[in-house]
Amino acid sequence: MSLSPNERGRYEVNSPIIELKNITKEFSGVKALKGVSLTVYPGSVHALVGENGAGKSTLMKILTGAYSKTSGEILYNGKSIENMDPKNSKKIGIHCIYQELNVANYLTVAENVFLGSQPVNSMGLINWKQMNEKAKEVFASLQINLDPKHVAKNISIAQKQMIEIARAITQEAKILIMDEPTSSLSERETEILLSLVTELKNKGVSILYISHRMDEIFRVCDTVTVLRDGTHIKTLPMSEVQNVDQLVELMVNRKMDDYFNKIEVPIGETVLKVQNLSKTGVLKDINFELRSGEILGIAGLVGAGRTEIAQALFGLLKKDTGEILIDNQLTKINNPSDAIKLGIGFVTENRKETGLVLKQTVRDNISLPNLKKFTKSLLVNKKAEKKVSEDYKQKLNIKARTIEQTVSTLSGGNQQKAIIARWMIQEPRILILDEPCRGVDVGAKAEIFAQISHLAKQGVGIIMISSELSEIVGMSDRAIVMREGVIAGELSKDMITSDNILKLAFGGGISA
Amino acid sequence: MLNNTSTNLNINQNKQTTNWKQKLYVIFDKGSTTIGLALLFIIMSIITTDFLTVDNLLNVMRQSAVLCIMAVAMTFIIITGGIDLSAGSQLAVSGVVVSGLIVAGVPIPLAILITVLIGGMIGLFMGTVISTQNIPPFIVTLAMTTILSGIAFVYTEGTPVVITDAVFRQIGRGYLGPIPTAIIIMIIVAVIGHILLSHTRFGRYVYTIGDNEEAARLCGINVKWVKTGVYAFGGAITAIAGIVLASRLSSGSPNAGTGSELDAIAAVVLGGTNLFGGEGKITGTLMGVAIISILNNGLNLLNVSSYNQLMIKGVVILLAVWLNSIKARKKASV
Amino acid sequence: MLNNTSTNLNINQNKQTTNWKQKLYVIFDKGSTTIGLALLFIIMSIITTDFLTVDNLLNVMRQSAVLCIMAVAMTFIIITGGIDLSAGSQLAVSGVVVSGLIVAGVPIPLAILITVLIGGMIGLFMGTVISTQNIPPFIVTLAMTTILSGIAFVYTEGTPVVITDAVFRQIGRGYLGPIPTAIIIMIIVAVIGHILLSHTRFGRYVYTIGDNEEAARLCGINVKWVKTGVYAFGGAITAIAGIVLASRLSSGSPNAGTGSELDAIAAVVLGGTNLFGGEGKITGTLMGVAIISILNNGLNLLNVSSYNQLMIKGVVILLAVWLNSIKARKKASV
Amino acid sequence: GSQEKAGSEKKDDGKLTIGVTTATLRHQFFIDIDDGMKKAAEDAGVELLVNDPNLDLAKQVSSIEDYMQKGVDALVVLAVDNAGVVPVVEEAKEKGIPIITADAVVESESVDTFIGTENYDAGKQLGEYLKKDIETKGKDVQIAVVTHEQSFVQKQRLNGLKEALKGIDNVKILNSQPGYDRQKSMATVENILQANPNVDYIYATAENSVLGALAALESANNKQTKIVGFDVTKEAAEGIRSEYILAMIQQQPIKIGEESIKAALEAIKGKKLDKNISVPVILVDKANVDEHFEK
Ligand SMILES: Nc1ncnc2c1ncn2[C@@H]1O[C@H](COP(=O)(O)OP(=O)(O)OP(=O)(O)O)[C@@H](O)[C@H]1O
Ligand SMILES: Nc1ncnc2c1ncn2[C@@H]1O[C@H](COP(=O)(O)OP(=O)(O)OP(=O)(O)O)[C@@H](O)[C@H]1O
Ligand SMILES: [Mg+2]
Ligand SMILES: [Mg+2]
Repeated sequence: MSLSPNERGRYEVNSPIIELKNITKEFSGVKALKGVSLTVYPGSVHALVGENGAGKSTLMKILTGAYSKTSGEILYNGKSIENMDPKNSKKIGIHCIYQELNVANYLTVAENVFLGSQPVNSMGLINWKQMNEKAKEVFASLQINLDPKHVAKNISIAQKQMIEIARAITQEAKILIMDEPTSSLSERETEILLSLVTELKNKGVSILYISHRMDEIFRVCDTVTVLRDGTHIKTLPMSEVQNVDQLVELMVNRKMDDYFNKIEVPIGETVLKVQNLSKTGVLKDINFELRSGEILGIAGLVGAGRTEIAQALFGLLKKDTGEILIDNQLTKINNPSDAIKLGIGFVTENRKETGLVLKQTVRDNISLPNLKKFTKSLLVNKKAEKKVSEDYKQKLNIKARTIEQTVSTLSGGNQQKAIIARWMIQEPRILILDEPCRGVDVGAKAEIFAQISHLAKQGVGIIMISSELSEIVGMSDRAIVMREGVIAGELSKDMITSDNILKLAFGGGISA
Repeated sequence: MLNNTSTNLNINQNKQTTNWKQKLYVIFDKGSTTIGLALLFIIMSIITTDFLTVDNLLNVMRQSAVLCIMAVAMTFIIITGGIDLSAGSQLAVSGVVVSGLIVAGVPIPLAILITVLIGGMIGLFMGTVISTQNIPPFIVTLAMTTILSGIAFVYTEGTPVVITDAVFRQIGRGYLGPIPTAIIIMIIVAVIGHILLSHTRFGRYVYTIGDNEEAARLCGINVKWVKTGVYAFGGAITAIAGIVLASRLSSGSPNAGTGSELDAIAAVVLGGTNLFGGEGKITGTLMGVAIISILNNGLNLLNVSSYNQLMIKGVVILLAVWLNSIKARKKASV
Repeated sequence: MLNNTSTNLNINQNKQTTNWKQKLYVIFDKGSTTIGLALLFIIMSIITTDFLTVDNLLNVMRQSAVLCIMAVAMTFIIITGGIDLSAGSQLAVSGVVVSGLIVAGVPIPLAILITVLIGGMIGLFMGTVISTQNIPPFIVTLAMTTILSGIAFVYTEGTPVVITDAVFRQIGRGYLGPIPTAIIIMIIVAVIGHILLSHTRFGRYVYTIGDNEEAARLCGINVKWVKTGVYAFGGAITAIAGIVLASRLSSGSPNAGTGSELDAIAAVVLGGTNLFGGEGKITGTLMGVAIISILNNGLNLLNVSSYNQLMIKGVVILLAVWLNSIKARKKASV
Repeated sequence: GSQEKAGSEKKDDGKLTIGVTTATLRHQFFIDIDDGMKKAAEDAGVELLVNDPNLDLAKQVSSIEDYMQKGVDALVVLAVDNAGVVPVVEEAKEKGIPIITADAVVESESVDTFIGTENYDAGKQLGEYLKKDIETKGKDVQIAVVTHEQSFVQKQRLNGLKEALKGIDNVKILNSQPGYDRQKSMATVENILQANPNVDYIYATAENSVLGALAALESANNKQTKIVGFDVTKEAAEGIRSEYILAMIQQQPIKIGEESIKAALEAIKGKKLDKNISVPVILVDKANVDEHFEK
C-alpha cells in the first residue's frame, strides 16, 4: 500500500520525532560519519541506504546510544538529548534490531524475546508462564513455529532473526530501527516482516529501515536517505524515486547496468555427485550432481534444509545414509579438513559465529585456510601473505583502511567480502556459498558475482544457496528447490523463474 | 466416534511414553552430575560401613557448609563469566574481622552484620574495578588475594584471634533440634541464591551478561551495575561463610581458608556451570559440593594415606567432570 | 622551483610528525605494559641504590628464568583460551624426575631429554583430555595438580632428591662467559616461543583457535591436534623450567614450584595476553615476567616486611594491569 | 663494584646487617622465632633484614641471592626444605658470608651452625610419654595421625614418635591423614571419629593440626580421645587444662631466634661455632601447663 500525497503531506506537517543533527563519529582517528543529519517523522518508514561501510549501522548505533557520538546533536521531540545510552533510548521508546544478532545462546527462546524486561509477578519473581504464553502469542502473530522453552543455542540464524523481530514487537517501541532485518530471511518471512512494518507504521510507529534489498525499500518506505562514505548524499520521498537504478546510482556514485555479471561458460564434467543423502528429521533422499563451471542454485524457505546439505558436504553433519562422489570417486568426509583436502570450500551463512576470527586482522582472516600456500621452510612468508590479501582487498573492494585493521571493526558487508576472499584464494574445485551476499550492497554484490563467474570460468563447480530469488534467477545455470528436507524440484536454466521457485518452495507443482 | 476415541487414547499413551523417555533423557542430559554423585555415594556406602549413617551424613553436611556457602557466591560470579580467586582470603578476612569485633565486645548480631557489610564492600570494590576498568576478574581477584591476605596478617600480626564466646561458637558447632546450625545456614543461603538466580530479573541478567554481554548492554541492562552487584553479593555471602568457619574453629585466623577458592570453583564446575559464563545452576553447585565433601570424608573414613588422597581426589574429580561432559559432547556432535 | 622545494619540505615534515605521533600512539596502544615496566624500573632505581647495578640486574634475570620459561608455555596455552593450573606441580614432577635420573646415574643429557619427554607426555595427556573430551582446561589442570603433586610425593616419599653432580648445577647456577647459563636458556626458549607463535602456521592456528574455534575448524584446522600440541609443547617447556629450577636448588623437591603457576599466569596477563584467548605476545609476557621479578627483587632489597609485601605486590599488579587496560577501554568506549 | 661500595658504606657507620630468610611468617611458631631474633638484634644494635618466602623454595633461594646483592654480613636461614637451599648457601659462603641455619637442618659443609629443636628426638620424647600412658591402659590402642606430610620437619616428628612406640604390639598407628590448616584438620578429625569412634589418641604434628583436632573434639564433646602434639599456644594450653590434650612438646621459638642472632654475631667476629646448638624442648602436660602458660 502506498500513501496518497495528501497523507504524506499530513506527516510532514507533523513535527519530527527524532532529529539527528550534524553527527560525526571517529574511530581511532578515522571518520566513519562526517556531519550526517537525519529527520524522522512519526508514523513513517524511513529508508537508509548506502554501500557497505557507508555508515548506516554506525549512525543507528549512535541513535540508540550503543556508540557515543564524536559530535553533533540528537533531538527527541525537539528536546536535545545528551548522554544517550541503550537504557535511556529504550526508555524513550527507541528499539533497534541490530545487524549483528544479539541472542543469548543459553537462555530460552522466550527469555530472549523478553531480554532485559522479563515479566515479573507481584513478588518480583519471574513469571515464566506469562512469559512463555506471551512469546507464543507473538510467534503466532508472526506465523513462526518456535518453542518458547527451547534453548536458543541450537536454532538457526533465521530463527534468531525472528526472535529479534519478536522482541521488537513486544517492546511496543515508538521508533523502531531495523538494520538489515531480512538479510537472513527467505521470501516467506520477508513477506511477514514487510506486512508487519506497514502495520506498525499505521499504528504511528516510526521505522528506520536499512536494507540492501532494493525491492523492499520500494515496497514499504516513504522516504529514503542515501549515505556514502559517511556523508549524507540526499533525502527524498520515495515517490520521487523513479527506479532502482536511480537509487543505486546515488549510492555507488556510478551507473550500474548489470547486477549479476553472469558470464556463460561451457559446462564441463560432473565433479560432484550426491546420492540418496538422508539424515533423520533434516534431509531425505537428496540426489543431485554438479559439473565443473556450473553454478547450481539452491533455493527454499528457511528451515528447508539447504544449509544442511552444505554441512553434509563439508563434513559438519553426520549423514545417516547416502554417498558423496567427487570425480566419480566415493569419498569419506568426516570433517572440514577432509572436505578441504578434496577441494571443497564453504562460505557459511553465519559469518560472525562460524567465519570470522574477530580479534585478528583482515589479512589474518583472508589468509587463514591458505597459510599452507604461504609457508616457506616452516615459517609463514608474511610478504606473500600481504600481497595476496592486498590483491583481494582491491578485487572485492573491501573497505578497510589497511589489511592490518582488526576485522571486527569492518562494516558487516565488508566482513562478508573478506570471508569470500578467503575461499577464493583457496582455489577450490567445488565452492559452496551459503547466502554469499548476506548484507552485501548492490555494488559489491556485482563485484562478488563477477568473481563467482570468474571462478566458474576457471572450471570451479559452484553451489550457491540463497534466499534472494533474484540471485538464484540471475546467476544459476541450474537450480534445485528444497522443501522440508527434500528436493521439491529441479529447474533447468530456462525454467528458473521466481514464480517456479516459489511454487516449488511452497509445495505446489510447476507446469512445464 | 469410536475411532476418534481410540485415536485420542493412542495419543495419550504416546505422550506418556515420550514423557517417560523424556524424563530419563532429562536426568541424563541435565543430571550427569547426579549420576556421578550417585555413583560416588553408592561406592562409598559399599566400601565403608561408616559412611552411610545418619551421624556421618550430618557430619559431611556440616563440614561442607562453609564450602557450600562460598560456592553459592562463586556460582553467581562464574555465571557472569567471572571468577573470584580471592574468596579464600575473603574467608580469612571476615573470620578475623568477626572475631576481632567479638573479642572487642561488640554484640554478636552487630559483629556479624558489620562483617557481612565489610565483605560486601570488598566485593563491591572488586566488582567496580572489574566492571568499570575492564580488567579481567582473574587478575583483579588474584591481586586482591594477596592484598586481603596482607591486611588480615597485618591486622592480627599473624596470630589467630581466639573467640571464647559460647553463643558464637553455636553458629558452627551447635544444633537446632537434631540439625546442626551450620547446615541450616547453608540451606538458607542456597535457597536464597537459587531464587535470586533463577527467578528474579537480576538473576536472569546475570545469565545474560555471561552469555552475551553486548546483547545485555544493548537490551538496556546496566551491565556494570549487575556485575558490581554480583561481586558485592558474593562478598557478603562469602563473609557469611567466613563467619561460620570462624565459629567452627572458635577463632579467626589469617591463615584460614587459603586455597579453598579452588575447591569452591571445582564444586561449581562439577555442578555443570560453564566456566565461560552464561550457564549454571545452584542445584548443580550443591551436587558439586556434595561430591567434593563426600570424597574428602570417604577418603578419611577409608584411612587412605595422605599422598594417595591427593591422587585419588584428582582422578575422581576428573572422572566426575568427564561424566558431566558427555552430554555436552553429545550435543555438540549433532 | 623554490616553491616546489618548500612544499616538499613541508610534506616531509608533515610525514615526520604523523610518524612521530603514530609511534607514540603505538607505544601507548600496544605498550602500556612497557610503561608500567619502565615506571617500576625507574622507581626502583631511585629508591634503592642496590637495584641498578649490572650484578643485580643479572641476578634478577637469573631469578626470573624459571618463571619466564613457564610463562612462555603458559602464553601459548592461554592464547588458545585455556589455562594450566598444574604448571607448578609439573615443575615439581620434572625436578624430581631429573634428579632421580641423575642420582640413578643416567648421563645428564639423557636425563634431561627423558624429563622433557615426560613433561611433554603429561602435557599430551592433558591436551588430549581437554580437546577430545570437551572438559574445561581449568578443571582438568586443577585435577592434574593434585594428581601430579601426589605422584611427586609418593615417588620421593616426601624427601627431596639431592643432586651432587657439579655439572648439572651449572645449568641453573653457572655462567657462560659473564652471563648466567639460566639466562641463556631463558632467552633461547623465549626466542623459539616467539618464532613459533608469530611466524609459523602452528602459531597462527593457536590464535585462531583461541578466537573462534568453530571458524578454525571450518577452515580445515585440526583443532584437536593443535590444542593437544599446545599442551604437549607447554609440558615439555615447563619441564625445562623444572630442570633449571632443580639445578638452581641442586635437588628435586616435590614441594618446589607449588603456586608458581599463578605467578606465571599473572605475568602472561600483565603482558597483555587476553585470558579469554585469541590475543597475546611472547614479548608482552617477557615484560610481565620482568615486572613480577623486579617487584620481588625490589621489595627484598628494600626490606619491606612480609605482610606489607603481600599488599604492595597486589596493588602494583593491579595498577600495572589497570594501566594496560586503559587502551582496551579506549577501544571499547567507541 | 658498587656492591662492595654499598657494603663498605655500611661498615663505615659501624652497623652490621644480618639477613634472615624465614620459612613462613604465617605460623605462630615462626612468628615467635622472628620475635626472638628481633629482640636479640635490637639488643645487639645490628640491622635485621627479614624475608618471608612463605614456604616457596624458589623464593627463598631468590631472597638469599638478593641478600648477596645487598651485601649482608651474615645469613640466618630457616630452610623451607633441607636440600634446596644448599647451592645458594654455598655460593654465599664462598662470598664469605657466615651461614646460620635454624629450625630445619641443612646438610652442607658451608653451614656454620644449626640452632633449633631436634624434631626427631622431640617426637621420640613425646612417644616415650605416650608409651607410658598406653601401658596404664593395658589394652589395644589406636592412634590417628593428622599431619602435613609434605613438611619435612613434621615427618621427622612422626618418625620419632613411631620409633619410640616400636616394639609395643598392642598399638595400631593409622595412616597419616592430611591436616595443613585448621579447617582441614578439623574436618579430618571429625571424619576419623566417624570411622573410628573409639580411637584413643590423635597425634597432631603441628600447631594448626593440634588446634583443628581440638576444635573437632570440643565440638563433639569427646573426652575419650586424647590429643598429643607439638607447639603449645594459649588455645592449646586451654585444651590441656580441659583434658582434650594429653601432652604436647613445647619448643622454645623465642630462644631459637635469640640464639640464632647471637651465633650470627659470633660468626661475624670470626669465632668458630659448634655445628649443632640444640635448644631443648619442654614436654607440657596438665601437671606443668600452668608453669608455662598463664590462665
Ligand atoms: N568499532 C569500530 N572501529 C573502527 N571502525 C569502525 C568500527 N565500527 C565501524 N567502523 C567503520 O565505520 C565505517 C562505517 O561502518 P558501518 O558499520 O556503519 O557501515 P554500514 O553502512 O552499516 O555498512 P554495511 O552495509 O556493510 O552494514 C566502516 O568504514 C567501518 O569500518
Ligand atoms: N545444531 C542444531 N541443533 C538442533 N537443530 C538444529 C540445529 N541446526 C539447525 N537445526 C534445525 O534444523 C532445521 C533446519 O535448519 P536451517 O534453518 O539452518 O535450514 P536451512 O534450510 O539451511 O535454512 P536457511 O538456510 O534458510 O537458514 C531448523 O528447524 C533448525 O532449528
Ligand atoms: Mg551495517
Ligand atoms: Mg541456512
